[in-house]
Amino acid sequence: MGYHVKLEIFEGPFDLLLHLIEKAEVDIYSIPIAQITDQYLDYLERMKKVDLEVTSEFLIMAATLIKLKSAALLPKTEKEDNNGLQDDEDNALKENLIAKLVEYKYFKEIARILKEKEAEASLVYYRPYQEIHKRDVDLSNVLNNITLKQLWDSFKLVMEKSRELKEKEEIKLLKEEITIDQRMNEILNLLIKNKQKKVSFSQLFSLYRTKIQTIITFLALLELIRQNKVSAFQASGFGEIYLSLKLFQPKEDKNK
Amino acid sequence: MNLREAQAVIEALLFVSNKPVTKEEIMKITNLSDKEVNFCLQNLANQCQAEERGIKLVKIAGGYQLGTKEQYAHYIEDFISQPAKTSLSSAALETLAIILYKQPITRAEIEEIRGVRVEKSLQTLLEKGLIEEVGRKNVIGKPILYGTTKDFLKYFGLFSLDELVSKLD
Amino acid sequence: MNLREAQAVIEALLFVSNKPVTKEEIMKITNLSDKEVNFCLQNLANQCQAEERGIKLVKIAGGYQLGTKEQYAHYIEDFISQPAKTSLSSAALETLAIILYKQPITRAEIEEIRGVRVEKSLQTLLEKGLIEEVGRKNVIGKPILYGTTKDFLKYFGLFSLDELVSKLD
Repeated sequence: MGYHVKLEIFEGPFDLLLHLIEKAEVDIYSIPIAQITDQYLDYLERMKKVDLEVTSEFLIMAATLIKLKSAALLPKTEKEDNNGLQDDEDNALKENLIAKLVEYKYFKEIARILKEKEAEASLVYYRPYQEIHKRDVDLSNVLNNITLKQLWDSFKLVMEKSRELKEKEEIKLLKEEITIDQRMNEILNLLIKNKQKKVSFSQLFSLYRTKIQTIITFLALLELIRQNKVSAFQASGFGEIYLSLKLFQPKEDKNK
Repeated sequence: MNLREAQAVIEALLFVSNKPVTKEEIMKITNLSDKEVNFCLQNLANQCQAEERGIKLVKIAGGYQLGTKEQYAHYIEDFISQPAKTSLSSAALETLAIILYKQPITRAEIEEIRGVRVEKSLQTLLEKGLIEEVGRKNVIGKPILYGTTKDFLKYFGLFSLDELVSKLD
Repeated sequence: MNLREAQAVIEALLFVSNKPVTKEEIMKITNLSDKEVNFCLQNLANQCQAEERGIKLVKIAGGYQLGTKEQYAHYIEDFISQPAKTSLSSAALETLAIILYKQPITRAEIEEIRGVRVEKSLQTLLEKGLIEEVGRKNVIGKPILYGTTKDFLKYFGLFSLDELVSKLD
């Protein structure tokens, strides 16, 4: 199996999804959800391995795909128990996703044409700006209605925006500190430290407030379950779900 | 003024301008008819096609401008010791494509289509003068509406938007 | 490259330059001999003499430059004295506001504040005579410092920058 160190950069979740669909040579309208979801998650995993930023948008799409995939995997009878309500919702979700993909594909094509035009146009050079134009410049024409007050207001606004921009960047850095791998370790540690090696689903998620934190935690949990390290148990329908440690492997062993 | 002289005046006007000149401007300055200007422009364009000419007549952004032929771009880049012009990122191009066809459009609406945040792209496009604020949408929060500028056509070497639409079909 | 193409390259180079280009510069860019460059320049000059050409080759200040023919000067004066109606984009206005209140300031410093590249805005403001280069900052790379022009202050009835603060109160 080839290991690609250099990954193609995608312009967002739709871009990546579109690429997977094209690679699978299927029609947008009949996406094999299960297959595409696995490939999508696999790609995110590889992005993390080469230290590419997996932004929240990619994770939100991952959550959507996982929802669609799990809905598709549920036995038909269970779905019918809810008078087909859940089924309708999932269908709407899928249709909405497809409609967005179709629209996105259209604009991607226009962007491609623009890129060609840009390349052609960039080869033509025009006459440079010359002093001759400045000689007769009447500033009242350029500054027709602008007052000093407006310039001052604009200055204050721009400095304010600049401050906000910098603050936002700081917050963003904080958000990106946690990867799915790290969160997986955190969950394992939480379970190990717990006397009963057990924690409730709601307890776990109460630790995380933001959308992105919740998504990362959920993805980390799914991965732990897949790796057979954690199991989920529900005593009764709609009852609390408990997560328990299934297999305890010291870190040293895992890496050998 | 005979038509040969008229053509000379037009060449001189286009030569001193660093932006496209419209047919109307040419007619106003030269006192020539629409038909005469067309004839001169056509002649000028034909003569520029000769192998020994390095410039050509470009129909761009609703007007006419003289520009250098594509095949000599690298000599010019050497000469003005300037690296080849930087191109827009795919992210910025996608954002621009959406604004072009959906204008006027808000940031949130663009983000809905692209599935990612577009703040950075919008800043780049605004700074490059390819888009501008065209108003506010009459919904809660009064978000800014964006549209493309006249420089948009210039940047992509287009005469009008119709040209782009026809390329798509 | 044949001599006809060589002539085309020379025309393109002269076209994009706003100052005289020396024969040595042409030889360096085109890899042509002195004799070949002379031949091309002579040919270019001859062809410009045709009645339908509005530009000519001028030998000036130790180099060569393209310029418009004298007899069409009044058309060009008419043309360039037409006021440009273009108003400032909000991007340019923001850059202007920063320069006004933070001058002298370098491009990098403005970009730090605005979070985007401001090349285009600076170019516009320079072209419109609102700002100018006022010196170089004494740091690595000696970047250009920008400030507002005298005309700009005069437009707002100011004699010096110190008055700017008092006008605010």
